[in-house]
Amino acid sequence: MALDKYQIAQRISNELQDGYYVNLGIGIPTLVANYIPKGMNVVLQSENGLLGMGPFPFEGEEDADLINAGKQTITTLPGSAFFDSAMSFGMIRSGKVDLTVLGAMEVSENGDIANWKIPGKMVKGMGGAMDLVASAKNIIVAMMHTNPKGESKLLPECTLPLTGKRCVKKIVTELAVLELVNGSFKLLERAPGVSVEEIQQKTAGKLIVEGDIPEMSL
Amino acid sequence: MALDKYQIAQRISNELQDGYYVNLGIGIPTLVANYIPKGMNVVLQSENGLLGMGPFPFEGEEDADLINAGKQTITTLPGSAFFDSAMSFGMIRSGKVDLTVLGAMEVSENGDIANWKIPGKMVKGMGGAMDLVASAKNIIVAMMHTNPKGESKLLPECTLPLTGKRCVKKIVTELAVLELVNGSFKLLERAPGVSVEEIQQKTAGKLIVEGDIPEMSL
Amino acid sequence: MNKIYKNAEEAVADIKDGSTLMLGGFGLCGIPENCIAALVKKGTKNLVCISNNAGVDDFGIGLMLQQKQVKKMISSYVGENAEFERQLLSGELEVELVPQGTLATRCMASGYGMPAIYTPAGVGTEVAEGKEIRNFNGKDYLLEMAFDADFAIVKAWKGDEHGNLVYKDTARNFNPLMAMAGKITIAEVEELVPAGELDPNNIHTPGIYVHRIFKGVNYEKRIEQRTVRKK
Amino acid sequence: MNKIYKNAEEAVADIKDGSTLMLGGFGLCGIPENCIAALVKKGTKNLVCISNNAGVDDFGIGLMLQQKQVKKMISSYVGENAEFERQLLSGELEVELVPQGTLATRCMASGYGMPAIYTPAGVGTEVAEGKEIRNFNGKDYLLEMAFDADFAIVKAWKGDEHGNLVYKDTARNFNPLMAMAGKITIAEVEELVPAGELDPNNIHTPGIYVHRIFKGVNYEKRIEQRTVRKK
Repeated sequence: MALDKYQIAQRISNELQDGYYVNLGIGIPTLVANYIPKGMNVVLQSENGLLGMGPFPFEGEEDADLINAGKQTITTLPGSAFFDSAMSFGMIRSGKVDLTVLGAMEVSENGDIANWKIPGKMVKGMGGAMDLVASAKNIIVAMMHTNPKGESKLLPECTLPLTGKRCVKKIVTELAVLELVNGSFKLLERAPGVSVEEIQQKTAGKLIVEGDIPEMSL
Repeated sequence: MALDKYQIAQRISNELQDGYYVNLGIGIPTLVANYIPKGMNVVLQSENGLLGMGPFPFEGEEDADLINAGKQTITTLPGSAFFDSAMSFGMIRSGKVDLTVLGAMEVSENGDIANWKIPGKMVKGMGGAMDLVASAKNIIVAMMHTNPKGESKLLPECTLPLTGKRCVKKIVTELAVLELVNGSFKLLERAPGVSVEEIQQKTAGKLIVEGDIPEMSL
Repeated sequence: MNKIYKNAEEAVADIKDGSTLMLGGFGLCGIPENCIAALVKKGTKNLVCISNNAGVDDFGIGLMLQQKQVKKMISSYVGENAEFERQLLSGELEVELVPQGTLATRCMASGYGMPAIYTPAGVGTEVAEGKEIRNFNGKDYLLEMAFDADFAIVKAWKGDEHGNLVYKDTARNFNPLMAMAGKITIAEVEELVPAGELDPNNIHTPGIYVHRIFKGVNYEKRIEQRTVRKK
Repeated sequence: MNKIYKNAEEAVADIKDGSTLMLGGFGLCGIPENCIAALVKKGTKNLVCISNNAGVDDFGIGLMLQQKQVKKMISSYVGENAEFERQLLSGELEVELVPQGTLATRCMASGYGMPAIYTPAGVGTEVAEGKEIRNFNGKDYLLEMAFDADFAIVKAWKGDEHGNLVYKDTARNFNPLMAMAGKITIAEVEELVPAGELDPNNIHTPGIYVHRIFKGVNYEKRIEQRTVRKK
C-alpha cells in the first residue's frame, strides 16, 4: 500500500543520525520533526534565523517574534541560537547543515530539481530553496511519485524551470525510496505491498532495479 | 616654532565634527583623543572590535580582555559596542568611519602613502593600515615633516613600498597643515612662527602656496 | 550627534518619490510597522522596495501596495497577497525575485564594503541569466552585486541613543543586514534606552550603522500562521 | 552528539604534523592558551598557522615558535618576538602578510560558503602582486580567496554543550570568524554551561560551527601593553 504523508516523513526520519543539523522544508518535510528517534540529538535549522527549533507553542503562548521559515509560530529548545539571515544561509552555503529535506514538483534522473515555478501561473518566488539546493551536502526530496494528473514526477529531464542542478541525492515518495546514481533513479526500497512494476510504470526517467527490492521498514 | 607631538594632535582635533566616528592609529594619532572638544560627541573605533573606546583604566582595573588596536588596556563608555574583526573592517570598508588619522613614513604629492615596510629591515606587517587607507573617506596623516636624517617625507613619489594609493586627504606635521589637491601639497596653515620658506625647503614634492598662509590656531 | 527622532513621521519625512528602500522583516515578523504606516500616510510613490516578502493584503508592505506606492519589489517570496498579484499581472508592479540567501548576503556585502559576492544559489537556473558564472575549486558560482538603498528601514527590539540595536528572536532576520546597507538607516524600536543600558557584548547592530532611531508605538505584530499545540 | 572534550590534550590529540590551523586572538587577547600549551606538549610540527599575530617570545604562538613547530605564519602583524625574527631571517620560518581586514574577511568567507571576496585593501601595493584586480563602480578591488583550515582553534568566554559560544569584550576579534572556517573547530571556554543557560539572542557563534568544546584552565591572560591612569 502506498504511504501516506506521515509515513513518508517517518521513512525519511530513518535517514537521520545523531548530531545532525537538519533543514526541513514546508509540507511533508516539516512532518519529519515528529519522527526523530527518542534519544537522538538532531538540531533543526530554520533558515529565517534559528538553530534548535522546538515544537509549536502551547495555546496562548504564541510569540509573533518567534516563527519558522513557514511563518508558523514555534518555540525554542535549550541550546537554541538566533542569528541573522546572512549567517543562516552562510551556514547552509558552507555545508554545515548535514541534511536538507524538501518537496519538489519534478526531479530529473541526473538530480535536477524543479520546485518553484510553473509557467503561466502566478510565481511566488524561490524563497530559500535555490540557496538550499545549491549548497546542501545531502538533499532528500519528499514528494508524491506522480502529479495530480497521474504523470510521473521522476523524469528524464525536468520540464519546469529549475531550482537547482544535479543536487538531489535521494527521493522518498509514497511508493519508493530511490537514490540518484549515475544519471538514474536507483530503486532502493518499495512501500509495503507496492510492486516494482507499479514503480517502474510511474517512473518516467531511467530506473535501475537491481536484485530483490526490499520493502521499507517503518 | 615647530609643534610638538601633542600640538600636532591638538591641531588635528580641529578637524573633528560632532557625530564623527573616528579611527586613530598608533602614535601621535592616538593623542588626538585627548583633545576632543568638550560637549562634542566623537566615537572612537578600535579596529580590533570596539566602538566607543574610553580612556585607560584606573590602576588595578585593567582587563586583559579589553584592549585597543595598539594592544593597550582601555575602557568602554556608555553606548559602546563590541563586534568581530570582519564587521570592524566591514564598517571601515563601507565608509561608515568618518575620519581616519594615521602616521606615515612617506606621502607623495598624489596622496600615496607608505607606512609599513622598509626594505632591508624586519617587516612586521601592515596590520589594518592597508584596509584603512583603501577605504577611509577622509584620511589625515599625522607625521614629522622630515625623517631623522632631515630628508623630506613629502615627496614627488614614495620611495618605500606603498600602503595605499591616492588616499591621503590632509597632512598635519610639526610645521604645517597641507591638503592634497591636484597632485600637489597645498599649504593651508603654518605652525606659529614657522616661515613658508622653511616649509618649502622641507617639502620635496610639489608645494602650492597661494596668498597669505595663516598660522594655525591651537 | 542627535540620532533620536520623535516618531515615524519625522523619521521618514525626507523620503522622496522614487527612492529605493530596504525594509526589514521576514513575513510579518520584525517588520517596521510604524514606518510603513507613516509612508502610507505620507503617500510617497514609485518606491523600489527591497524586502524578503511583500506583506499580506492589509498588513505590512501590503498596505503600501494598496495605495499603489510601490513601483518595484525585490524579494525572495511574494504573493500572500491578492492585490500584489493583481498589480503584477496588470503590469502596474514590477517584481525581481532573488534567492533568499543571495538577498541577505547582497545586503550584508554592502554594509561590509564588498561590491559583489559569489554564491552558488541559482547556478543552472533562470536566476543565472545574464550573470557571470565563475568556477572556484570545481564548483560554479554566480557573481551577485551588493545592494544599495537610499534608506534602510528596520525594526529592533531595543535601541539606545547611539543607535545600537538589539533584536528579539527570529524578528532579527534581515534587519541587521539592511541596517548596514542603507545610505540612511532608520530604526524603530520597541524600547529606546539611554546609552549604557545595553550590554556592549550583545549589540546586534552597532550604532555606527544607524542614523535615526525612534520609539515605535502600537505594535500589532500580526501572526501569519498561528500554530499551537494543546496543553 | 557529544561535543564535550575533557581538556585541551584530548581536543587536539588528532592534529597531525603539517596541518593548517587557525588560531583566534588579537595580540595576546582572546588566544586559546590551553590548546597552544597542549600543542607545545604534543610537539606537532610543520604547522601552517593563520593568526592575526604570532604572540610574544614566551607566550601565545611564541611558545610554538620556540619549539620550531611552525612552518608558516599567515598574519597581519608579527614580530613582537625575537625568536620569530631569528627564524624568519634564517629562512626557517615562512611568513605571508595579509591586511588585517582581508584576513578577517577571508576567514568569514569560508564560514559563509563564499569562495572569494573582493576588497580594496592592498590595491596598488605589493599585496596585489599576482592577484586579480577588478573595477566595480569606478573603484579597484582585489580578489582574495577564502581561507580554509584543518582545525580552527578558538577561545570563548562561555560555551554550552551544543557548542554555542559567547566572547567577552575585545577578546572576540578573530575568534568567531575562525570558528566558522575550520573543517574541525575546537573551542576552549572559561565557563562551560548546560544547554539553555546562554541567552539564544546573544550567541556569537552558533554551535553548528563548533565540533569540540572544553573548559580551559589556568588562564594567564597576559597583558601586552598595560596602560593605566591614576585614580
